[in-house]
Amino acid sequence: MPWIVENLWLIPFLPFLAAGITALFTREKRIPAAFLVIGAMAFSFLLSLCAGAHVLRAGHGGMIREAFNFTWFAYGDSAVRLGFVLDPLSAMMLFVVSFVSLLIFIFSVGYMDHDENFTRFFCFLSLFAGSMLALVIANSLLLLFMAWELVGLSSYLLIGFWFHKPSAAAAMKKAFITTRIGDIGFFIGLLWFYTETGTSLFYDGGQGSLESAKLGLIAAMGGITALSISLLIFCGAMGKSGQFPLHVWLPDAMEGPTPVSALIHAATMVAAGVFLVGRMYPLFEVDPAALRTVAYVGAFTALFAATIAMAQWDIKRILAYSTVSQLGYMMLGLGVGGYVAGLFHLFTHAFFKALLFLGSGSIIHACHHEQDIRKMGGLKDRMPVTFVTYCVGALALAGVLPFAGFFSKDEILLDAQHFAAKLGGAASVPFCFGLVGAFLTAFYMTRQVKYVFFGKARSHATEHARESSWWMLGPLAALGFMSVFAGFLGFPNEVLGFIGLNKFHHFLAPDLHAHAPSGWIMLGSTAVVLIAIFCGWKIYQGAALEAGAGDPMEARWPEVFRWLNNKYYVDEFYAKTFVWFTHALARAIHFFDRYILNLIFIWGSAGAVYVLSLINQLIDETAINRGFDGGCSTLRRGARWNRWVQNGLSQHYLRITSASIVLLFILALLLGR
Amino acid sequence: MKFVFYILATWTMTSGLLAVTMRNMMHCAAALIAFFAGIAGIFFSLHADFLGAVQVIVYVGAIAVLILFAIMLTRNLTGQEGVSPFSGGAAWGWAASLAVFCAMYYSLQDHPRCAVIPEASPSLAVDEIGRLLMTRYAVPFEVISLLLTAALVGAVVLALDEPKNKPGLPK
Amino acid sequence: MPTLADYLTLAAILFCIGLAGALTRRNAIIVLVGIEMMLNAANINLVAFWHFLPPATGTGQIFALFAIAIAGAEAAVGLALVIAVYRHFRSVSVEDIAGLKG
Amino acid sequence: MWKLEQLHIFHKYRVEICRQRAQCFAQLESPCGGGAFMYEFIDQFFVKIGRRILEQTQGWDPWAAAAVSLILTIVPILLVFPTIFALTTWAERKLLGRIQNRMGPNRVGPVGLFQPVADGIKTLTKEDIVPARADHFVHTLAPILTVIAAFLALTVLPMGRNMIPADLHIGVLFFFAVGSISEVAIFLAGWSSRNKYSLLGGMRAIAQMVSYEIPFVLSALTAVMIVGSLSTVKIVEAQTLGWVVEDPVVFTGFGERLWWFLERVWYHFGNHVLGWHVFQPWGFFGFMIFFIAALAELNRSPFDIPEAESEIVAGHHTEYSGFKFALFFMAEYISMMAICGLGVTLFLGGWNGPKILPSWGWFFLKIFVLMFVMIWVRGTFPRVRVDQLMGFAWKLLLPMSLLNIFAAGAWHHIPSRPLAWALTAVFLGSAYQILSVFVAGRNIQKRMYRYA
Repeated sequence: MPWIVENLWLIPFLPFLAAGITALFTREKRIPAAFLVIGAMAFSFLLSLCAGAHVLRAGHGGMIREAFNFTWFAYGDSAVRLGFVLDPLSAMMLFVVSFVSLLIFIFSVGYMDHDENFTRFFCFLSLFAGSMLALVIANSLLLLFMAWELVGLSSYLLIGFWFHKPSAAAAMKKAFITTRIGDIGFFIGLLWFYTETGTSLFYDGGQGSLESAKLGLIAAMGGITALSISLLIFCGAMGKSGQFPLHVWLPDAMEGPTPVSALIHAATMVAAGVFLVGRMYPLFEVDPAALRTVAYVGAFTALFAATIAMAQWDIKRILAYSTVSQLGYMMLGLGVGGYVAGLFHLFTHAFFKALLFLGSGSIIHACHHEQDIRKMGGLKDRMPVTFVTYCVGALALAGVLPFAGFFSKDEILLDAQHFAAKLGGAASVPFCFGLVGAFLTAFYMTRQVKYVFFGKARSHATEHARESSWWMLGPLAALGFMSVFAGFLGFPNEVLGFIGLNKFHHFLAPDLHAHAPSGWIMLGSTAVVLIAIFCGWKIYQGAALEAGAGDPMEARWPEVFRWLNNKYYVDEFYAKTFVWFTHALARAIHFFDRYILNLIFIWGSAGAVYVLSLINQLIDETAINRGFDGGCSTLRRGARWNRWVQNGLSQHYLRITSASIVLLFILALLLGR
Repeated sequence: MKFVFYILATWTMTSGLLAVTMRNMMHCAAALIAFFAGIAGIFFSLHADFLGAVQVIVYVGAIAVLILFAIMLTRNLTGQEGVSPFSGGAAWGWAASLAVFCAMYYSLQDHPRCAVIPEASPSLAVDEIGRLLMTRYAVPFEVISLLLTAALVGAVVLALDEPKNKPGLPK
Repeated sequence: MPTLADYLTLAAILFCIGLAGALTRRNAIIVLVGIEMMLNAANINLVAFWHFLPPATGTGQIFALFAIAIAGAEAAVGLALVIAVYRHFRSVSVEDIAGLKG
Repeated sequence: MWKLEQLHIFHKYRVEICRQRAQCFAQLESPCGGGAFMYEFIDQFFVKIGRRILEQTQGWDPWAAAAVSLILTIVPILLVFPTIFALTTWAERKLLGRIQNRMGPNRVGPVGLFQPVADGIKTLTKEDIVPARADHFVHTLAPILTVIAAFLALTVLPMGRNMIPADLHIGVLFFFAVGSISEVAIFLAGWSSRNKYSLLGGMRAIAQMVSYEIPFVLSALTAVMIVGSLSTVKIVEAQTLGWVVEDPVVFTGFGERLWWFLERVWYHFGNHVLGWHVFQPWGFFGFMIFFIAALAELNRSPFDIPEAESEIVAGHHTEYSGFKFALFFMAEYISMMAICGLGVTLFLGGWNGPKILPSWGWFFLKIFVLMFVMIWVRGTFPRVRVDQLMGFAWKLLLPMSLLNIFAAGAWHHIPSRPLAWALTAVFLGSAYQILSVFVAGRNIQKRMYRYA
């Protein structure tokens, strides 16, 4: 077994170790903490590159999948087995997670410069990176679930990093509870899956739960077993990846520091749901209904979140809804059978969304934590580097031709179109939703860029904004580079011979057939995007960018805008139904406990004890006390006679002891002779 | 060698007698230190070097200092004027100790094993002592360490200040 | 060469001096001093037996070592007691500490 | 065929030449040139003189021979160390003067070099004042005891190769045993003066010395544990490494010869320097604890509260004058040298060092360096408070020295040296980090310095 597979555990272990050590640091140890965490991450990144290189080298003409399994502990005949797997999927995720994490760690040095809890922040970040990397390489249901919960925990900690803000505290709780709802389903699904397959390992030399032997068992069972397990697991993915109806936590999670939003709530952790579906793809393929559900949920989320994003004012919230929408795209891609397309979108999205978030972080940092885009404006001259990189990110997100987003989105649309063509009828919904979503994405990104960078500065803070430090710009540039060029990895066949070869496809799934690219879809999506950008450009300029001016859309369709701005009142709906119901139940239980249980048990038992004690007192006073007094006085009379021996002088005792020893000695002599 | 022994014997006996008979407590303590040093010398003369060094460290370095401290803290250096430093019935004490000595001397006199002179004087290296403590005498060693810990805690608790509101306390 | 009897006699004399101190002095600290002296005398015995009587396995020395440790503990606790008593009775005379009531 | 044979013979010849040359170099051992004999002569000069004199006593009465041997041991110590003491007092005053931006003694002799002589004459001729209500006997006894203790401590220090007054197999223990006598002496001095300042000083000294004795001894214990012997000579010898240079078979050219020479220099350096215990994590921490505790044991600044002039005049020697005071003064410096010597012996390789200096030269050089640091510390650090002093000893030094013992044990049991080095270093470093947080807490703030 190659070295890198056996030592794959080092990749998550290093950040964990760094987190552990950093946790012991005092607040003043800022520089050592940053060095330690970034250093550990850099090593993890190098190891991830090694892993990637190993997969690349071994992967010619076939896919490599190597697992390193071991027994954690055994009880009786069964054992809990854990393991790590190195395959193209985990190698790709390792690269993305460690690369983006590394850059964002570096960015954080600049961004969190003035925060007094700098070391705590890095400790949490490192904890997150470790658990995410562990999640990616897990080859066991149990390990996957542990890492899954750990990323949830670190996300919770980081959202509430500024827990003195009530909104942050609320957001952290919301995120935790909402994802927990999904995780319950996930957990039940895991247990069910374990029961059916009898192994916790995914890949175990033919005996793993995701390998054909065991999947064949499940498929042979028939009924809804496979579908149920898949959908239960998908619940977890929905929670983590913010799919409708569990998307509500993700926009609120933007209360955390911006690097956290970029790392966890845009690039990596929220993609864990997509990754999960990708990892479980063989299971989902057993029953087509499961994948179809994924596709519809994804398609709906993609469109739904994109509409909300059009009417938001907070720079980070726009990006958050955009993230939800893009995650929907990935789910859509996976659901319509585009395994590679969905994951490729995950890959490119990680770069440009991290770039956008970091760019917004740079802007927010420069504008003294102002997040309302109505109060920004005209930043393109004051922050040129940020502007350029931000535009690159926005174009990539919108899907304009040479940028990364174009290729991945196009591939998803292509797969959706094939899906529609194959099934017909309602199956064309994903494709249509995807196309409309693409339009809306390009539109709201144009709106945001115009609001932020063009026009005049609309607040005092913005007027004095200055370009950020190189700690922050460096990662922006690196991510910008990736946003431009990462897409070429998925350059479709036959368009340009020399780049040729859909590299990414061959890497991830060489044995899977790729659909031939369709020029019509490329042209169509490009046209849609360009029209959207043009519309956005036209609508948001001139008077619309003046200080105090409302959104032109609001003026035109106030009712619609209000619905969108209030996110379709989903939160309010939840508050009126689920939350209200929970409260009512709690109140009822409280009443029962307090007034009914107390009355019966507490007062009843207290009365019984009181009566018993009265009886006891009677016996005590009459019978026992008198007898004791009599005995004591007898003793006292006897003791008077013994007092002369014990006069209390210690030397007196000692002398008696010495004399006794001599007497005993003499006695022994007399008797012994 | 006899010469060294007699010097040490005279030294320890004299200092010991002074330590228990002198009126001034501080002089008693000084004599006691001399006594301890003499005992260490006896250990050295018996080729128990390690024990001699331990004797100096523990008795001179620790116990003597403790006694000095106790004398200082009780501030009763010479006793009350005109009151004997010996307690009532001290004569009985002298008599008892003399009787004990007579008994002991009688028993060791003419004992056949007392006249043995070893061919080679034994010696015990320090690492051998350590090995014995960790193997054969491991349990007593642990018990002693427990005892010392208990004594430490006990001494601290005993010497702690009593609550201030009790009568008869120094202000 | 001094013989075992010499050392034992010396130890007996020192023991009795210590005993006399413990039996006759009024001051509790000197009583403790006497006890320490007795322990030392006993240690001489142990080491002397180790030195003169084969086999020299080290038992005598180690026993003496334990005795020293115990003496240390005893001195610490004893002197702490003396100080506590002094604080209570304003006296360290053993004759004043005859009653249990304080 | 013949050619091969010829080559073979030629090769044998070359090998022989190189072997001879290598032997010659190996004999030198000192990489800086100079004859090995010369070095040996200087290094063992005093040892040989002593041996010569002892050879003369063969056939004498054994008591007389023993007396000569004793004198040979005692007299050099009584000559050398008081001389160094005199020079040290001068150097300390000079150095403190430089630190405090003044000249220091500069009147008697060149650069004030004879100042100690003048001081000596002055103290000898001064009146010996004894307070009226003092305990005369104890008052006289105390300074004598301290001086005896200080000189006794010197007897177990190996001051050079084969140069040690008494090679006891319990050397380190003996040192501590003797050191504990001086505590009693100081206490007696403080008590017998019948002066509240003296008494306070004595009490403070005892409390401080008892507290710091524990980390002091425990830190020294690590070296004893690793070497497995209480003998100071063995401890010093254990700090020489046994690296051996493999002599090359054939010298092919100047470059190789140079490389070989450099390698020899490096091996020589490694053998005599890198083996010092201070270059190992437990040794480093042990030495640090040892040195800090030594400062406290010696009642030197910043732990000089027993003699704090601004509070209790001069502590236990407030009521001493004239010759008795000089005795105290001398005892203080002699025990300073002794403790530095023990630190050098235990951690700094004793007399080990590259052979550019004789072994005794290295020993005394290291002692001087340590004493210089002590003087430097005195010139720069302010005095600590009593509670700080006690807290430091019990909360930081004691746990640190216990952990250090643990680390030394781990060092002994981990088979791989680099791994042991890394593990113990990380362990001790993080332990120090955590402990220092617990001791200092959040109270440490960055100090603001304002310069005039």
